[in-house]
Amino acid sequence: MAEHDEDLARPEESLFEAPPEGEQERMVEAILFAAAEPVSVAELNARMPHGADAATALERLRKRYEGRGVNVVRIAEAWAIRTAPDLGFLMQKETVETRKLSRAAIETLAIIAYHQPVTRAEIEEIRGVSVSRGTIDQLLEMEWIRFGRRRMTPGRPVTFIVTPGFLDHFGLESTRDLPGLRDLRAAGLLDNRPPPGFGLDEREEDEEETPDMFEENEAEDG
Amino acid sequence: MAEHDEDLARPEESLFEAPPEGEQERMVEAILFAAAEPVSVAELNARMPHGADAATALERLRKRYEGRGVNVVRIAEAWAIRTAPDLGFLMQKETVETRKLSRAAIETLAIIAYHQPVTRAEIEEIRGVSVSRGTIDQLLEMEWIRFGRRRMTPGRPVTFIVTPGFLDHFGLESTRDLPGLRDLRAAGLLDNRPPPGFGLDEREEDEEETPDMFEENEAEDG
Amino acid sequence: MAEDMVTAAKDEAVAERLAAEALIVDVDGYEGPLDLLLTLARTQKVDLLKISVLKLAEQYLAFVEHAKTLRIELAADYLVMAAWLAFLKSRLLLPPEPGDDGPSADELAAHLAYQLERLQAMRDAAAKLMARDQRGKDFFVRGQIEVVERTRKVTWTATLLDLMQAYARIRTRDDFRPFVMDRKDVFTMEEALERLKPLVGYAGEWTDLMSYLPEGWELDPVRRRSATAATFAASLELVKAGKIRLRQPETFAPIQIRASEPGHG
Repeated sequence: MAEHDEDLARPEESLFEAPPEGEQERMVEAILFAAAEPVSVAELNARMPHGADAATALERLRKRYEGRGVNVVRIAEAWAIRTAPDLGFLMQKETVETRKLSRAAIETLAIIAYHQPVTRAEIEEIRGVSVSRGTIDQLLEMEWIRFGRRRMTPGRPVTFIVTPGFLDHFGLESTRDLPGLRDLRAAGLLDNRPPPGFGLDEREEDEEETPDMFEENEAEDG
Repeated sequence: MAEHDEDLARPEESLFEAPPEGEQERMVEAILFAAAEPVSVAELNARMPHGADAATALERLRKRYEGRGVNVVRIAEAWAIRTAPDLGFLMQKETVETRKLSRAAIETLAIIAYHQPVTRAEIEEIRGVSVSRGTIDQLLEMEWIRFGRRRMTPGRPVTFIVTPGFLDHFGLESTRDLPGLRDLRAAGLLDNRPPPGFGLDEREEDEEETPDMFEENEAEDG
Repeated sequence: MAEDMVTAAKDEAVAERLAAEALIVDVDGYEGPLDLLLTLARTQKVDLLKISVLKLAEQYLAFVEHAKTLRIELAADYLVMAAWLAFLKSRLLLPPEPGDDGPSADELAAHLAYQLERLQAMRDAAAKLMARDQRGKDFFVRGQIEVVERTRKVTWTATLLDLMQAYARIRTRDDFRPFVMDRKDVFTMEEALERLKPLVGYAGEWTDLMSYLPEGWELDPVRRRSATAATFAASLELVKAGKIRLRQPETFAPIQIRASEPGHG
């Protein structure tokens, strides 16, 4: 850090003085960090202020990162910051592949969240199509839904409810915080006007603990 | 790095000794560098070997990067590495053209940030104009705002709050760091002050269930 | 010196007039009456807390008047605000009526001033917020997220927005389906004709049209209405075809039919 041999920036070469070495090093550091691809010395020079010497700054930066958690490494003719090879085991989590849930799964999940506890037959009634086994299994496996109490109706069907893991993922404190149809409409998420009588926001109605009130809510579609 | 008071890792507590502090710092460094999004202390601890203390390592790392080209910054409950703001000029190449926000959207965003949790009606009262459907939708889509808890007032309106993504975008540690927040609060400009003649401030009643105590506040300009 | 002042005064008058005209021309640019009031308030060049609400009310009413003379359509909420300000103005000018227990004019004025100050404060806050260093513009995230191909685990994700939109989609799907009448309670004219044709041949005497309604349909009001209309329409068809005759002794009296040639099937 102490070497101040800065007569490199001779006045006849540049109207602007080159930034001090420490600054140049910061610049290389920021550029390498933000770049999506390794950056060549020529490109570094082109991006840094006039008179800067990227090669020198790069060499200083490389030394600075020796033995650190990330290193400055050369890849072909260009440079990049990379995790130290011995710490690769920490990166396992980065390899997790995230995919969007299928439409069937998200719809099923939405119905469970809004109508829980809800049976499979009820989900199918609301969606208007049958729910594949895989969809429910997937949601169970993700631990976003679980089995609730059995419904006290013939056949005693199992019900589904959402889990704390679900609430956590969607940043909800409880399913009561889910916006109702009216809120969705107000937020512009629903484009159509409902027919008269449809506009009731059923979320308002199920404030009380009404475990098996499901049937009423659906009547409006009939 | 020199403090070796590591009788913390007593053999009866853990079969594996916690890595030395310098190593822990390297690990945190590697994890934060690799991730684009903020990482929470809990997640760091989960990914680091048993017995490691991510919070302490983080603090050391943060100090180490002070004044460098990249900095360790805190965003809500999580941490990330970001380029130093004064070097933004080098980064034109990386700049992503963000969608231009309308004046209405910017004002709505500010009102949500400063008044959160805030209902749509309150936003409209402050702006003196109704909030267009697209505005809230756009902010939700950008993941700068999300639904908060419902207000315990008649109609149980949903509220809006800002997200960690919002904090990250504007380089804020928490909403407490919003510019001018303290002055605004001191000046009473963040109070929910009802128009004269409407008596009670509905927020006071929040917790209690007050079913149909009074009509909406919006009647004021009638 | 004196001349300068005269010129300055003249300039000011011109500037004021231009400003007023600019306001009018720009009426579409306002985000509602409160925004307009705030702009007007700024022309008073005082702290918003010291604003003269009376003067502001007058400015606003003058603005609305002026817009009218220019035949500019103002949105309803501007006119509502004008009405309210006219009311406030009269309350501010007149002594309070005894026994008037509503909020005082001063309280109303103070609240308006507060609303303006609050709106201004939020605008300033928004400006300060947008002036901050922003991600992707002033500071940057890691450009190269490291992926170490080691464990490959698929996690599924969805946002709250996805969830809500999915729900909204399901709950409103029926609204989008092509309009189809629910036919359960509808008796069509064709059906009525089918029913009536074989029966009227035996109607040698005048009989009440209502006696031809299909069984069971007269009980439910909705079905009764549909069946009545269909049967009546069918009877008109049969009249047109010369099969039956139709009469109604007086207004609202029962409608009666009989075969035009008794005995003819």
